[in-house]
Amino acid sequence: MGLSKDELAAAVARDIPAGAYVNLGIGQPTTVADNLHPESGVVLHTENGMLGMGRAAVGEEIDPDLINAGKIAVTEPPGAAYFHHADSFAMMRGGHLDVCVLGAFQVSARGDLANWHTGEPGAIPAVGGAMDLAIGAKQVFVMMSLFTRDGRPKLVPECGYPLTGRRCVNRVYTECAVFEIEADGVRVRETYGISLTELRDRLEVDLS
Amino acid sequence: MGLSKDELAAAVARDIPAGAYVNLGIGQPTTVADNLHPESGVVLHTENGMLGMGRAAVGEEIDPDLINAGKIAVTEPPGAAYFHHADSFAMMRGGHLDVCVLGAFQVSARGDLANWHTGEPGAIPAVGGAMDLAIGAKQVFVMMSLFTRDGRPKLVPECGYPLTGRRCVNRVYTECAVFEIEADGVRVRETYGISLTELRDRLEVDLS
Amino acid sequence: MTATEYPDPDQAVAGIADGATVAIGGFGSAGQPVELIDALRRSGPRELTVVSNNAGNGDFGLAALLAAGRVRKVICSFPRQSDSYVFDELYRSGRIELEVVPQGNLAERLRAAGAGIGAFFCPTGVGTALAEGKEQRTIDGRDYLLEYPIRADVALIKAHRADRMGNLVYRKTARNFGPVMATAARITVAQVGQILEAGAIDPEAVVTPGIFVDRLVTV
Amino acid sequence: MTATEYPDPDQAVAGIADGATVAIGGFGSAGQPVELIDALRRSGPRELTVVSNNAGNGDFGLAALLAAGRVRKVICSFPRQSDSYVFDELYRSGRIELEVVPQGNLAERLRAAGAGIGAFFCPTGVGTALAEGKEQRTIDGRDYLLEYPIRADVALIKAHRADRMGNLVYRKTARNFGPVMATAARITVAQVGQILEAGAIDPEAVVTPGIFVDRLVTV
Repeated sequence: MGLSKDELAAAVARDIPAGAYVNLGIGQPTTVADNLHPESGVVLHTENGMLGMGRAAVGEEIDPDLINAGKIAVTEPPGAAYFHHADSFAMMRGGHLDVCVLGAFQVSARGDLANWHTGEPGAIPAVGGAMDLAIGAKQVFVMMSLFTRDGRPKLVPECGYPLTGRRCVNRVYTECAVFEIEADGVRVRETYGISLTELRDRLEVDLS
Repeated sequence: MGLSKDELAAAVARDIPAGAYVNLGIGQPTTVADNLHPESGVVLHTENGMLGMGRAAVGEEIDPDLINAGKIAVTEPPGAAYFHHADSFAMMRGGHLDVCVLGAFQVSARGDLANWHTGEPGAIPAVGGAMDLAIGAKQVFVMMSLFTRDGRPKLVPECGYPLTGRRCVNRVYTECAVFEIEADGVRVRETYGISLTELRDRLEVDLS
Repeated sequence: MTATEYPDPDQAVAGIADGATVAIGGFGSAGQPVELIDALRRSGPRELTVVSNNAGNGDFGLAALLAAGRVRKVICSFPRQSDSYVFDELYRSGRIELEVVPQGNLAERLRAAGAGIGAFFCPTGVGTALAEGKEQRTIDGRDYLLEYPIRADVALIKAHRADRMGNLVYRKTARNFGPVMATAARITVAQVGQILEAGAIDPEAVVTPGIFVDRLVTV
Repeated sequence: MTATEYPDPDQAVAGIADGATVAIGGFGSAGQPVELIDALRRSGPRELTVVSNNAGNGDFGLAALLAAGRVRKVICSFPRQSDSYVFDELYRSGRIELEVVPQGNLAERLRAAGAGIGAFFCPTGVGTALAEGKEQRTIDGRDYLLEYPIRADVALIKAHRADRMGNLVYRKTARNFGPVMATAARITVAQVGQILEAGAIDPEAVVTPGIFVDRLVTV
């Protein structure tokens, strides 16, 4: 019961419109790329200065000057474009990306996002492009497990972790369900191997 | 007595340091270019998006896509670079040009510049890049006749025409004299066929 | 969404509504998308606000659009030119509104719109008539005016070549306002000399990435 | 003034004073001007403030500069990486100061410094811990924070090639912060693979015009 990580990536990929410009965050969101069909014409943005980013590079393709935001070597398909960091973030912050897919520690019922900092005293703060991504894209999709390892929900009434952005998440993909964050509350779009009643039992968020 | 227009252009050109980045305003300042020796390595900026601008184009060199700020066809010498308008004005406004040479209706003793608008009721206002040029360059040189056709001075205690920029002019080149606008007043650097006493008689500005 | 190719300028400019704000590229004639402007004139929307560096030359392109009575207001830096007689006549007879913006502010305000900047403090125009009504602030000892973004509903621009991804390169100083206007508009229409296969433009030399281009037409 | 060519990195970085703010290009290792950083470390200035996206990888380049105790403060977006052990150790032991800046703000604040912008309203970080102490304003219904320029005394960057005019081109995603840092510094030092004759770089493809480059060195 519930979706595997691969199935979750495929579910996100299915919802990305043909021809969309998309930024996939570091970590799990990166796996969405493997589920995008080339004929969909989806164009990937990487905030370190490239549009039309290709797949992970292998063997002799690896070029230390050609990496993604996670510092993984990638390839350059035909039709790519390079630009500097200010232009890249202007592109993002100016609202030109259609979709951005991010991981999260927590998402609130209002669409607040917490994904940059655990807030623990010893942790070294590092925000990278997370706050820019959160507020920039036309639609922000979050991809996460619905519960922590010790069973606490990550879709919450109020985020306990430090925020990355306020009211910025449009949709949350989890192994149990897809949630739409709407102006008047959270709507469950689909469930996977769990009933709505059971979801309501396990979350402290009103669901419709 | 006094400098001819050609001599004035040559006087300005002599004061432009070797290797400087320079913007020459529309009209009379353009003639400074003809007095710059190629070996000086002075690089011309035109605000419509080019560094390393060449001389006026002639005959078959004329290309409607290659013009200067005065919309005159120019040439592209080796080592030129093109950029868009926001980058071009960022370059100017960010203080990267060493010298800008502008024409003027009036300059005040404090270095205020009036060169964009006569303020007459019928006149159609048109500012172009004048206000950006006035505040951007490290040094702003003005090149003008010292008197209007009816004999009124153009170096004045206070500008009567609408301002282009406040306290932005560093030096004024005229057919009669070169004036340095300094923090504590106007200093006459050179005179041409006129005595300092005579200049003091004809101007209402304190001169040292 | 990736750029769509249109068979002719008329179809490429279809759907521009009355009252729209239209950014039009070009510095004088260089980079002016004449065929798109002509198509816009034929397609008939009225009460347009035009954002462009100049207000038309001679009686073609932008000047012809003004002459056809389609433009309510022009936002530009330099309307008055030796051959701007169409604009001059409309302005003097009170039939067109004019907002004069310093050229650098025009470019930077368009960039701000494209870059998600809400407003910015800029040194141009402090102490001049164009500062009237603007918020002024001293930062680190220098005076600045607060300037706001200029957003356009549509941008009409001219580039040299495109590829099928919508990536654009320009030609010499005809580049001018095209790249910033492309970022500032909801819909950017680019007329180009040629549309090439993806990969035919060097990724290092792309000036406007395809993300900023919605409609492409070869003229 | 046009760029000067230097025979080696040590001479290219000469004269950087104690306490200087040094912008260092690169995103991780891509575009990091390792030879210039090594020369800076050998030349000995102390109490530096480093502006860079990261805080060093492994024990080379920026990490080695930190390890040598030359840096008082790092302004960056992402110090913590899998191999940022030099920084981590300095930070945890309180021997280095850290200012975390969202990556887009880092880029835009450097650009603002280069473009003469006094400050700008930006949507990033509203409602977060990084908004603390910042001026907030609602413009057209959206909330923004006021961000100030980051000016550098010196920028150390890496480009692919230069021409003798100082025009630069970069290579793939190694471009990253180089072009904006070049505009934000009083003195920009660029290490390049090759310095070509004027005219050898296509004027349409220049990324950093020579006006932003003061010193050039081939490594």
